[in-house]
Amino acid sequence: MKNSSKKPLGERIQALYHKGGPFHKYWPLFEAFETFLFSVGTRTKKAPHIRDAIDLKRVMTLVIYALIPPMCLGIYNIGYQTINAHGMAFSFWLAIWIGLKIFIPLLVISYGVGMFWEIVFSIIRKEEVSEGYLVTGLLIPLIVPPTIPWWQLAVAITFAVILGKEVFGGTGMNIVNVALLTRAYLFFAHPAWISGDNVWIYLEKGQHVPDAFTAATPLSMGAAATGDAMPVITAKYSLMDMFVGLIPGSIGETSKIAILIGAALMVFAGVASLRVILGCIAGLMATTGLMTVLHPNPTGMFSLSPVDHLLMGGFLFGVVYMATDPVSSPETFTGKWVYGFLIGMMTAFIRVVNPAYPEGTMLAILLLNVFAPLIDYTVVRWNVRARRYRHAQ
Amino acid sequence: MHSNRYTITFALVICVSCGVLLAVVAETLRPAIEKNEKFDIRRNILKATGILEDHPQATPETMTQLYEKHIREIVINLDGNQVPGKTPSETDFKKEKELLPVYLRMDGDTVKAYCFPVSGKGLWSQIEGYLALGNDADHIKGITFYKHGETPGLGGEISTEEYTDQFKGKTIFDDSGNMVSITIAKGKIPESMPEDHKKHMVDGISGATLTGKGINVFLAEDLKKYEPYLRQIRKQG
Amino acid sequence: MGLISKKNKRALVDPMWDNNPISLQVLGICSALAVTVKLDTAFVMSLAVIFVLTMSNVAVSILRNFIPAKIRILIMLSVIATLVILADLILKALVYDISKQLSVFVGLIITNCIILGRAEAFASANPVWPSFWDGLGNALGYAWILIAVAFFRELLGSGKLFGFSVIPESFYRAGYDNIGLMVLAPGAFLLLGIIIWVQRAISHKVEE
Amino acid sequence: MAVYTVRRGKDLKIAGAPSPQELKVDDPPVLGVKPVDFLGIKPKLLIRENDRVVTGQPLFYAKGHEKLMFCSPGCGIVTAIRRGARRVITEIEVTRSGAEDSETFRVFRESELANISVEELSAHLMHGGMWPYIRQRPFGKIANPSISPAVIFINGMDTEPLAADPCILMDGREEDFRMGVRVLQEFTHGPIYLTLPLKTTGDPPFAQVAGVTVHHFTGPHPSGLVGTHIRHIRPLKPAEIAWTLRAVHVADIGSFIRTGKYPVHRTVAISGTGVAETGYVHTRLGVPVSALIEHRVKDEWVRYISGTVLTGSQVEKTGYLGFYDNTLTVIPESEKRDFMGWAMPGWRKYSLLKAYASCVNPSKTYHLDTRINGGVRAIVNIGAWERVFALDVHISYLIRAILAEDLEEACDLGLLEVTEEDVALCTFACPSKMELGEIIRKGLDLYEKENL
Repeated sequence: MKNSSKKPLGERIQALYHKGGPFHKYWPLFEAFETFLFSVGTRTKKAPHIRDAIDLKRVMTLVIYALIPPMCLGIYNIGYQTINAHGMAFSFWLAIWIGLKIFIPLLVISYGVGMFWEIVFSIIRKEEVSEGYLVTGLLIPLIVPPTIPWWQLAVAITFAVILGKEVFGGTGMNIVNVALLTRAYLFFAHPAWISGDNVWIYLEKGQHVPDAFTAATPLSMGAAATGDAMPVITAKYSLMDMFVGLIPGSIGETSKIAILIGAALMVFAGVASLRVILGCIAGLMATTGLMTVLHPNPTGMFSLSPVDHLLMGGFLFGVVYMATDPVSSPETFTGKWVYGFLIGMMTAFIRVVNPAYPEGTMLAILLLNVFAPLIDYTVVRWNVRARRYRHAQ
Repeated sequence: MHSNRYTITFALVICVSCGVLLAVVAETLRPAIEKNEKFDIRRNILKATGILEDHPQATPETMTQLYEKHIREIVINLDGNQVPGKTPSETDFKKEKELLPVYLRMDGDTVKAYCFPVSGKGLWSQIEGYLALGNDADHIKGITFYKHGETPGLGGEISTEEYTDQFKGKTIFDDSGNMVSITIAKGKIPESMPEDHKKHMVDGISGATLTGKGINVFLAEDLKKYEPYLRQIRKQG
Repeated sequence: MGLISKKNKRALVDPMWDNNPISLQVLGICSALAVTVKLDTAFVMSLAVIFVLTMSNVAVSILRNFIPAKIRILIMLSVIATLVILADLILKALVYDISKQLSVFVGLIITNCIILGRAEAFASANPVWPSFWDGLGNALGYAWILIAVAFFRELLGSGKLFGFSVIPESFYRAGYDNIGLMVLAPGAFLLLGIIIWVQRAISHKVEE
Repeated sequence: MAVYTVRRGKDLKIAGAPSPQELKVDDPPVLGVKPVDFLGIKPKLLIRENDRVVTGQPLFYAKGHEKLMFCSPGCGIVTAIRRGARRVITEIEVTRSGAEDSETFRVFRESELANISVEELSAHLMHGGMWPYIRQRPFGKIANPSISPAVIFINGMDTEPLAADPCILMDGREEDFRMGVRVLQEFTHGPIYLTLPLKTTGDPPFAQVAGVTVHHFTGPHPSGLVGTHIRHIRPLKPAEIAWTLRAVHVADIGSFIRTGKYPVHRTVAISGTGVAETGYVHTRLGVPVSALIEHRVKDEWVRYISGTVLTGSQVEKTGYLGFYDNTLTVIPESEKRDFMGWAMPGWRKYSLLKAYASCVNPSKTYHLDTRINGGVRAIVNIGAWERVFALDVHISYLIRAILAEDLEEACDLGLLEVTEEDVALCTFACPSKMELGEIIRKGLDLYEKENL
């Protein structure tokens, strides 16, 4: 009566993987697959007797849902940029087709390699396979250039999953965001593939970009500009292009409107911290605004207004989907504000003052990931001190 | 516990014996070290002036011979006139800022190339190298960057021969005789660029625009210093 | 057992694995980061350290009964400094190119904690012969890690070993690319971390 | 007099709140006492099976505290002493027989209280089985009689889901309550606080009593928990003890002093979606579950909870209502497994996050069952705990400190301000399905062990 919902066959298969069964070693694998199909039906044993319907799988799923808008526009944009570069006749479906042809292999590699390591390590540790990689796996193809060689991506994911996460103890223990670490690895290991000026347009083997066509991202145009940067950039891409996302860039980062839709969904659902997002934006706008005002003769990156900064590069994407990563960001509410503000500030500094990297979001988030525990520590100590002070009264 | 006297004596003995040991060794090895230092500079000059290219089988010993046979070292002033009686190895160019070294490649009696050091800031580091111009003091014979700390894979590519070979045959004076130096383009040189611009340009390294920018700046500055000298040669030529 | 007693053998072998100065005591990693971009520099650096460490251990051990305790460290440093300058001079005379690439790092052997550490911890309390083996052992322990790191850094970062290309051109044509990260200092950190990880995993298994 | 507004927290939208109607039940033929209701007490039996006992007669005392008695809720024969794992006594069953006979205790008049020493008074309460009603913070256990409380909190509100309304429980007990407060006054020089919900209809009649300071709380659960009240009204200093009592229990103490009889009357709310009709019944202390739910359960597979869904304890149908509880909650059990539940919209799923489609209808109430709804995972803090946690404690760091058994750090972070009921809502909301209450109790137990 109690277990009427379970099928006898399922139970028999399950028994193979239980303790003593021949495949017990692979129980994590089985559990992962089984809970993928059916939610767990276990009951509470003591108070509280009821539980929220949320679980980690659902949290991750929500983030994935929120990633769908930037993903769709990104796929379309790859096609759009490629067609433009080749001077082909434009058609919507062609753009989608080209986009899918580029995106799907990256996605398959990302999930394939990442889940492989995830499962290997949970079998070694005899733990259940965690859902942590579900989001990372989708984030990775969205933050790399469409042209990235597949083998490099696979090596980078291996590196990031093992050295960024598994050595620290797996999901929930990593100190930096795994997707960003993948990108950082590519950035430093194969810089020519990820920071060049012409790498963002996809070409078939043997094809060359027509010479008149340069596909520099707005940010690198801004960095190269010698005078007021905005007219140079808007001559090529209108603000609307940048907002909608029809500019070169990493697959997911270009469309600001799609990112904002995703952000709204995550903040509404409560899986992303609005504090972090607002903190980041405030930090970027305050710092860039101040730099423009204080600079006697703003040219190049100095001449970009805070709003321009928001529209360019991967800032918004990084902030919404990666700075808010609950594992690598501070847990205290005050800490989240501080962390966000500092990310914005660091991004501004790297973008504007540093001559080498036009984009600073990735480095800023990684840096603040490392400092997140310190920020939290300070906030928590504050609380402890307040408690002591109260006692002294 | 030892007495103070013993302590001081002991310290003195150790210091003196260490000092003597070092002095002896340093003195013994000095000729070899100096030879090495000289050789290091020479090899770069040989490379820039294209002599190594002509003698691919050169060993360290033959290199010294080659250098002595082919290279003449002179010192010039900012007006472009040779300063007699001075040699680069005995001149401190940091102190005597008005003096400049030039290394001439001589094939027999004819000057085949004019070589001089170039250096300046790249993106991250001080870049040092030698630039050699052909006997017309216009076409580039060769260039080397032997010391730098640029990003490996990006700016670091400047020291590879595949990259420096591009410079060969480019010119630093334009058709009307103005010195325009040589420019590293941002990315590839666009096909649409007019030919008379192209001959003063080389392809940039994708993703290393700023290293290229740095090199452009110091090449122009260094060439400016040698301009009077080069103009004299052109007049004579 | 002839040439080398059991105790001396332990002094020689212990620092290679169980008590490795780099991977277990995490000493001297500054130079391990700086000189391991290429195998030849790592190799020459290793030789220099072997020379300095062995000789300083021997010298300190000879002097151990005469050194006044008050100026113990001072004397040891003078001995080590002398040896380091000696090594630097010899390198400049024999392998100028490499010594140029090693630049200050040969000089910085003076500050390498391993050298003074062994002099203070071992040589100043042990006879000459064991001190020699201890110095050699620690230097070799340092050397193999340095060379291992350099091996991977040069192979992965430049596709070369001892300056010779070992990765066939066809690989590059097929899309392979050197891992630039390995040429940067963090690459050495990562490799060092992995070596420590692997070593501890193995030692742990042995203990179990 | 102050009004405190609690912002962080949540009133769960569960169907099955007790309707104010009165339900009729038969007089229960058997009664039960469960020593496990008393946290940290090791019972030493004073009776054996088949002994005859009268109401108020001590059944057992606490090991180490010979004077601390636990009394029989009725008059009859001890028909069973049941033991659980490791021979822990779980239930003492008294089958009622014969005329209602009761132990008689000394009756005090109000004027007499001033002349009696604190020791005598506490001995009197302990002997009469009243002392267990007085619990203390920190630890949330029966108060230590040798430490005078710095402050006493009387809780006149209950914000837990489907809980009995204290106003109904206190109906007509003003006199008892007044006397109870009078007794408590003897024990402390500090203030006595009475906390009440902020209602537009004004305070209930029992609040008009001398000797207490009334504070009002408004906002979602846990605005009704005593931990929240302490945090807002008067946080404790080190080594300070606060006594915490529920208003009904104060009234019981008052009644005991006034009448000299062990008070056995209980008003119990029957709630939850597992019963056909909800409401209040007048019955006795130690009433069996079966007597309360007769003919009222609609589903076959349900869970009986003595207390509320957040903090109550599971009892069998053959078991008894707990000593402290005034609510019996019945909710359906389920082990149903949803197909690809993680990807579906989830129109019927209840979550404090707006993670399911059901969030479009915020006024909907839910029939929650006993499923955990997910697998246990590592802590991934998306702020789910913090959103519903009302104390000035960094809960996630406190939990980590306890898990690392770093007690000093845990105390710095406020371990002693928390008991499991304060984190029950966090456990409910946790997406990693951690059992926070268990962890907090483990920390408190460790602390007690190391500091005693």
